[in-house]
Amino acid sequence: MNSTSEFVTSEFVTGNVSLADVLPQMILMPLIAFVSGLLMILMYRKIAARLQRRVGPPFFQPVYDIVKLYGKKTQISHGLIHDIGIVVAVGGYVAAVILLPIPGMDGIADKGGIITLSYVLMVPSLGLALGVGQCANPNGSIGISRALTAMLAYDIPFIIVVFGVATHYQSTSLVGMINYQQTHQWGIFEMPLLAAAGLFTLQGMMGKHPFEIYVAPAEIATGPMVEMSGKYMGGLFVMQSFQFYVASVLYASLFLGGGSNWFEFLLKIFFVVEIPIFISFLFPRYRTEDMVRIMWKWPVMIALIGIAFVM
Amino acid sequence: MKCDEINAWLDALLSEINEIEVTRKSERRVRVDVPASSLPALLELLKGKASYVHLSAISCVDWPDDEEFELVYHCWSYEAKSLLSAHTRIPRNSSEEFAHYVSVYDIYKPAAFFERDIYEMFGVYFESSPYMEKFILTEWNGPPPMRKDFNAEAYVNDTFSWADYHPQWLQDIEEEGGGIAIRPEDIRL
Amino acid sequence: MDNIVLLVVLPLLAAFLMPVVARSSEVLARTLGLSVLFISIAIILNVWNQSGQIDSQAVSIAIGGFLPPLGINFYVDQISLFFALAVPVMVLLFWPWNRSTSIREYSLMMLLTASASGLILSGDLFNIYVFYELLAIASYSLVAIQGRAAAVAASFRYLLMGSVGSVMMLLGIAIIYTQTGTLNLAHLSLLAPEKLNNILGLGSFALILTGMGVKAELFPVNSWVPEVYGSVSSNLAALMAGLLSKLAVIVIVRLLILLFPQPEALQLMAVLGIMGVITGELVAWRAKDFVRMLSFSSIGQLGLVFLAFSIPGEMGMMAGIAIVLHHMVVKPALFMLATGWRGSLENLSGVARRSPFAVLLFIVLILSLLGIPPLPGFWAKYLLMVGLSSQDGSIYTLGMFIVPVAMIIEIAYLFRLVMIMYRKEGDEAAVNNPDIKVAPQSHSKWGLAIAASVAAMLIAIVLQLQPASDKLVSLASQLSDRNQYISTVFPQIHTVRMQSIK
Amino acid sequence: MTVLDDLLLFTALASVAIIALRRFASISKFSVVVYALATVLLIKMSALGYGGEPVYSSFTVNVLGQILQWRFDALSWFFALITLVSALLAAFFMSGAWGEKYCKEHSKEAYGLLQVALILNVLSMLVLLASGDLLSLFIGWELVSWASFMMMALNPDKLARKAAIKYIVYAMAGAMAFLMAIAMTYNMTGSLDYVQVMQGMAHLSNSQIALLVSLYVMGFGIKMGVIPFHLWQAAAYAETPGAGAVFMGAISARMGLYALLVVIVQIIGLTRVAAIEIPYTFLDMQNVLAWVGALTTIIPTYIALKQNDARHLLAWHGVGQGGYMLLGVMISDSIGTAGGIMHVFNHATYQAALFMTVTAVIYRTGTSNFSKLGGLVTQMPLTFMVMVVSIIGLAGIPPMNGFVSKWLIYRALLLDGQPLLFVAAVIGTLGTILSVYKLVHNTFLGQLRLEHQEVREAPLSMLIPMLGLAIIIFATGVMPGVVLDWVAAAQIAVGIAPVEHNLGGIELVQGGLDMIWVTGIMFYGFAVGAIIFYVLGGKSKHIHQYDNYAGGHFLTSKVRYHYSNHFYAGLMHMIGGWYRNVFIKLEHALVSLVSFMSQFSENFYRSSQPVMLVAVVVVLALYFVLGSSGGAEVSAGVSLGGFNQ
Amino acid sequence: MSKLGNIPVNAQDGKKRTNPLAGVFDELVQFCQSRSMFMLHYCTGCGAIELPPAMTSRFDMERLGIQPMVTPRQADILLVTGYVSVKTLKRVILTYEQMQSPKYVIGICSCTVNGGMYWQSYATAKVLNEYLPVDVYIAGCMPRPEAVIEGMRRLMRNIEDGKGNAWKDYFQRYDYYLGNQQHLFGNDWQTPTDIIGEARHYGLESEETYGEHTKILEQHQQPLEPYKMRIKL
Repeated sequence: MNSTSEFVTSEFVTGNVSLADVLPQMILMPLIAFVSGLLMILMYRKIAARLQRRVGPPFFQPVYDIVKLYGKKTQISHGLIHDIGIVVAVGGYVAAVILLPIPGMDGIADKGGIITLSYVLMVPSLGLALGVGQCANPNGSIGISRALTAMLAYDIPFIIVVFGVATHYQSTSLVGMINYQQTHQWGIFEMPLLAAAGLFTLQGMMGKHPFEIYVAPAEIATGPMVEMSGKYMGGLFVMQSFQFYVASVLYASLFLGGGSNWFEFLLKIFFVVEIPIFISFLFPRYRTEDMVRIMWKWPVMIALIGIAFVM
Repeated sequence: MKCDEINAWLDALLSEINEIEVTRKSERRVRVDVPASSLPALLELLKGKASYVHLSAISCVDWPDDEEFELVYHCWSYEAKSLLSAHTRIPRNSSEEFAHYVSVYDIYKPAAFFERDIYEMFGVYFESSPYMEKFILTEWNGPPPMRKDFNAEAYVNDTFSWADYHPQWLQDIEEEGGGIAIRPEDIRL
Repeated sequence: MDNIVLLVVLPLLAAFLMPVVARSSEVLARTLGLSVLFISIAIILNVWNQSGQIDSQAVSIAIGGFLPPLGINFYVDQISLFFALAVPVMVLLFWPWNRSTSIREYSLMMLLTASASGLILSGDLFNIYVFYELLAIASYSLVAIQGRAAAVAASFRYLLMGSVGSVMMLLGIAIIYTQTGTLNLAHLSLLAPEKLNNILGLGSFALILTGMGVKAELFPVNSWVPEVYGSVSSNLAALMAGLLSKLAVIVIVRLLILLFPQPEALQLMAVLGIMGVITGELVAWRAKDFVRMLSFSSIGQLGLVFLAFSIPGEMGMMAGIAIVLHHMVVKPALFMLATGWRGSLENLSGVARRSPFAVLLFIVLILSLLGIPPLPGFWAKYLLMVGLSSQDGSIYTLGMFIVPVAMIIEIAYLFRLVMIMYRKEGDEAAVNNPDIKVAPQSHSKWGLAIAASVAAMLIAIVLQLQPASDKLVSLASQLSDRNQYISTVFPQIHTVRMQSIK
Repeated sequence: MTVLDDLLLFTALASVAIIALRRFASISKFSVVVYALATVLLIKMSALGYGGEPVYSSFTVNVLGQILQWRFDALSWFFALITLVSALLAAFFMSGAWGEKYCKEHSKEAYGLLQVALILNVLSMLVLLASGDLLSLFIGWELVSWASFMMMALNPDKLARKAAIKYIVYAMAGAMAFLMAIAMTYNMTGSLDYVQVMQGMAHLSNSQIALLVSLYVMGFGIKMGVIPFHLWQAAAYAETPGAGAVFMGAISARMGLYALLVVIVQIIGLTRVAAIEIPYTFLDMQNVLAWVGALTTIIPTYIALKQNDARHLLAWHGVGQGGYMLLGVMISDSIGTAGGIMHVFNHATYQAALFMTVTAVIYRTGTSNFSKLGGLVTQMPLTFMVMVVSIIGLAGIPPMNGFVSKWLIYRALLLDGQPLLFVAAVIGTLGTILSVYKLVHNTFLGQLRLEHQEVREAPLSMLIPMLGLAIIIFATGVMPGVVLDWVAAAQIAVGIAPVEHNLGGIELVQGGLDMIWVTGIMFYGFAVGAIIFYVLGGKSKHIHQYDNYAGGHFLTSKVRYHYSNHFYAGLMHMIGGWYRNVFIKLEHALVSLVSFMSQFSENFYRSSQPVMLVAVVVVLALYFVLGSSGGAEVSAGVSLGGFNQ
Repeated sequence: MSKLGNIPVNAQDGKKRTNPLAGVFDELVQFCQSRSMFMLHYCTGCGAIELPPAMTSRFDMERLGIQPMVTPRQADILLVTGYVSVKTLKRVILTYEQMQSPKYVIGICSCTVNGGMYWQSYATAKVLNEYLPVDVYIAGCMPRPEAVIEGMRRLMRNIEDGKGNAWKDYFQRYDYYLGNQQHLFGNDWQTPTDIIGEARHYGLESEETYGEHTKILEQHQQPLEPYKMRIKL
């Protein structure tokens, strides 16, 4: 245990959070997340286009898409659960970003910690899964069954990484971890193996190539999204932007010391999200079982070795 | 057994049967003309004794002048590597709705597919074929369309309507700033 | 008190008189046996009432006034009195009421009664042998008299094993006699620490154990059991499994306590007991027939008894007595239930719908047999386990693991049977089974009544656990008290000895 | 007369009354009243739940030198509360329409027997929980086993009968291990009274403790269904008649945990357990037990994933969740044990609710087979809602109560520095998420079958307990402090430092949990999501399920457009080969061994030359005798040999 | 005889917006609609082969905000790329009906205009806009990717100008389209989509929505009422 003496405590932990403090953050944090997420999606599409020697979409393309989808005149619903699924999928991420500290705003990060966060992150998936289930489309169900399998695949290395990090900092509080890194050293330097494994799982978490078998447009008609039209699809686009944001901020908070100011913070999260994007367009798609196999082999191995160094 | 031996044997076999006419077009192509009544027997023989186990296709030719359909059974032997086409002619039965013939489904299972197709396209009803119902032309209610006496043009004119020809199309486009970069007469083929 | 001798004399007389009387009056002969039994019971109850002190102090009765060691004596303590009471009671309960029963069978039953009472009361090795032989002859004949071919064959096998056993026993007694020159138990007991505490003594114990073991369903000499029980009437099987085997056990235990102080003797018994438990239960697991299953289960239980008695100290004695008493009541009750349920187990498919009460009784009885708390069987098993675990020897440790395994096997086969009994109507297994030949019959009211009263007794004991356990403690302490035996038979020696110790 | 006397006496009398009245129609209402009154009596002892002094029964039995006594402490009270409330809800559940249907399908007698089985289960569990010494614990233990057996045996189907037999054999094995352990404890410590045993334990050597712990854990583990004794439980619970399964699934197997807490944690003490090193490994006994718990979470959960019947899936989860409890308890710090004990409560709530929903589905559709269900959400929305709430609890996702207990366990594992156990626990959770989605999808979501178009919502008598449980699941998820109060009291009762908690959860310097905030934020998020969805988006139209994308195919009622078969195909390609039925094969091997030995023994009894056998045995016995005497007095041996010839 | 460009769109949206901001908002939405078009290319014929070059690096449709989607639910444009046999037409119609409005149809290749080289075929539908409201035809056999993109841009301009309203015509003159469809497919023709119900739900119906053909439809139609989530105890 190399950091027992430097026991992470946070002044936020014991302090009581009052609603008045949190309220503006509750509005601002999702907004920031949404805007950054849109930019990340733009970046994703731009990088894709450039890698394929294309021009790529205009700057506001993600906005156009979302506005168009919400502006659809007709849209179909397969029932209440279909609607609620989308609400939960978006709402779960809204809740999750409030649990993620960003410069100057901690939200309620110290009320949950990283374990809670990783489980809150499952809420949108579950909500979406329920919604897709009611669409009564087997393509959707197959997609969800693959998505849940994918979650099983990448969550195991992810959770090992989380364990390693939490053990290293002797804390589950993200605020505490960030403070520690800012005063000492970034996690990526103290735990390079865990950081590498974390990057690997990040790839799976973002649900892009090469781990996007569960949307597989040509085979199962985009899986979970098969029956999504108009605002339903729009909700998923919003959710995707949150997804990018959460994954990158989480990684930045665990290994790159969060951000002491906004510039640094944004630089880090865009940098983090860039790596998986590049990787995703350089590789073809894995089948489900191959994804499980690769996720349970390499990142798990790396992370376990990493833990052995940390313990 | 070698190809030659099979061929020799086949020739010997066929020469013993009356009423058929064997034409060996090449080493691997045999044409057999057979009366409609003995075709199933021939196929049975071919499959059972002469290694022609694969029915590749059944084709149908309409001979309206002769008032006949010609059915061609293409049988393939993997051992002799040779294709035998058995030709037979059946009456066209123009006065009635269908022509009739027997199915060879019990000899070659794939025949069901071809027979169903021919039934739909030519209106030849195969007795005891398992699936004599609509196949590809699920929306079709007219006469069998591949018969030569079916006038497709008249049917189309009768059924569909046409869009107006728009003679000014090039001018319209040019008005909008477009046009033809290379005129048709400049195209070198 | 002295009229306790009548317990032996009266049935013996009746046994010989009955055929004679029957020539003049059959009715008289039939009632004669019964009345003798009633008289016996009355005598014992009378004795029990008169001498309340028997709980603490046993009594020795010299026959014909000749004092031991020269004369022969009856030794009456709680346990022997209890068994002496049990003999006529159980004979009465399992009396062959049938009108067609021949008078010879009654006569043999009386012989059985006499010899059984004698066996339990005798304070003399030779008498024990004599009564044992009588008992054996009575039971061979009773088995054979059942008439069926299978019974005759079984009886012959029984006879073979029994006679070999008798020879062994006689041999053992002869060795003892050559070593000590006496056959009085109390006297032997006095001499035993010097004269019998050697290899010859041990050898004689082994021989006597094998000999008596034939009756007590001891492991190697019990292969007659399933056939005999399977071929005789349930009544007789109940009597033999319930009573006779226990008598033999008690006699062995008494000899063990008085004559053979060697630990090897106990170990020998423990080994044979374990073998009995495990083989009995294992074979019962495969049994396809209800009575056979009960017979093998009985072998297993007797194995438990021997294992329990082989534990030195009072704990083992308590455990042994508890199991003996428990099995003595439960097994006959089960055999009574078996009257209606002969034949293949598949016969019993769905029997619970026809006779729910009998099946309920069956379940209560087997639950107690398995040792499910708070039924009495549990306490017996609990004592056994505590006793086993208190010993260091590897054989006891082995026993401690074998007993649970045996219980698990036992529960498997018994409840498999229960499930068969509760099978639904129209179950494919029941319909298409070729094994089913005979439909189960209904039980006799008498048999059901016995089973019901036994079940009621078990439950009553549960409700009166405290007094029951006290009684058990006193029984055990009296049975295991060598000095009391000696001092009862030879009051003067005891005092002398006590003085010398002081 | 203490309150405990009242409770036990009342329950006993009630059982007698229910047995007597079982054929009457009003029995169902009567039993509800009985459980309600019993619960009231229990609540009269509620001081126990907040650290009150144990309540003793004035009734004792002195048998064979043992004093059997009965008492309630905080732990017993906690378990008894779960028991009685589960029983109350189960009784309510079966009192109405379900009971009538059961009467119709089976018989009035069968329904009465179900009621009898339920009250006997409750009575025996109360007796078990009230036990004040090891012997009375054992008595209660066996009573519970047999009461459970009665409940299971009520289903006359072949599968159910088989499961029941299997159960009772396993239970007997457990009981026998327990009995052996008790016997040894008695001989080692000279008593069976908790306090005296506890004192006596201090003088025992590590190897003795190891033996005792192994035996006790085997005994209790069989009841809990921990690896490798997990085979009996799922089938047995799943095949129990609906309402019975509700009760059994909720609490029955937890009696094992209770006994384990009392004996291993309270009496022997985990520090003693941890002091036992397993040779040739780095593990100590406590680690081994924790690993048993972890494996129990994983293996049954993934077996559940493969089930194709809702009841079996749930029952396998019941086994798996037991592993969490064992794991939590075996972490041995205050947070971990709190998680383990709290999980008992949480598990009882959602497992009961889940079994109720599945029973309701069976009640309406007649099946729980996944390939015959689907799309019921429009027909049974409230049942669906209850199921969703419960599966969120089961999967351990906020804001339901299952999350809190699992969080405590994870947190303790983190603090304890047990990465592999932690990963094992998470693997279990992920497997749970996968299989609960399969459960909810294949019953309620997807395409509605033609034959289920007239299916209606579950009747009120079944809905009320379901909804009540859903509320409990949510409320205790948001305010875990309510339960943690009782848990802390129970921890004190077994001699562990109580967990420090507040209404919303745990406050820890190194990262705590406040469920009130977390839930608040989640609902805030949902509100934002709802605003985005309903306000910004336009009008939508609800369409028929056949208006669905099928690559241009025209869907009709003849086309089954639903995915429920081979659900996690991709995953199964990967891990399918790992299901090797090792334990089933092991079980079969054991049975074969017994069968072989049985045949072997049978040969002995079939021997046609018994006399020769006797002779041989006598010779062997004499050899034994001579051998054990050290070969002295050879001449005597020879002479005996001569006799024998 | 139908005439493209002559589609009589009778009514604009039912209600006129009075709020000037709302007008701005509508224009914003229209702008976004024109800049973000998800297309579903129904690869019926040879024209499909021209789309990959139009999408990939040579011509890059994505810079115009056009990207492919795989299900009709998500798509805005239905590309019919070639001849449509009668059997295929059924599926094309179903797919069109499953798309969500505003939705647009582009007929690519001459075959969709007037039968093209299959003009004589008994099994090919000739004029696509008799069965579906086509926004833009791109003639040619086959049209080059430039032409395809030009057609797309035309559609974008139309949408931006608020002229791309052919989808409303389908609701408003449903009877006409249905009549043509029934002429080909027979009187028992129906899709699982409930166009009339949709038109009612969104206020898109007009007098011509109903007619003799819809009456025939109602006679044959399976009920398309969705299962309502309801609590029936």
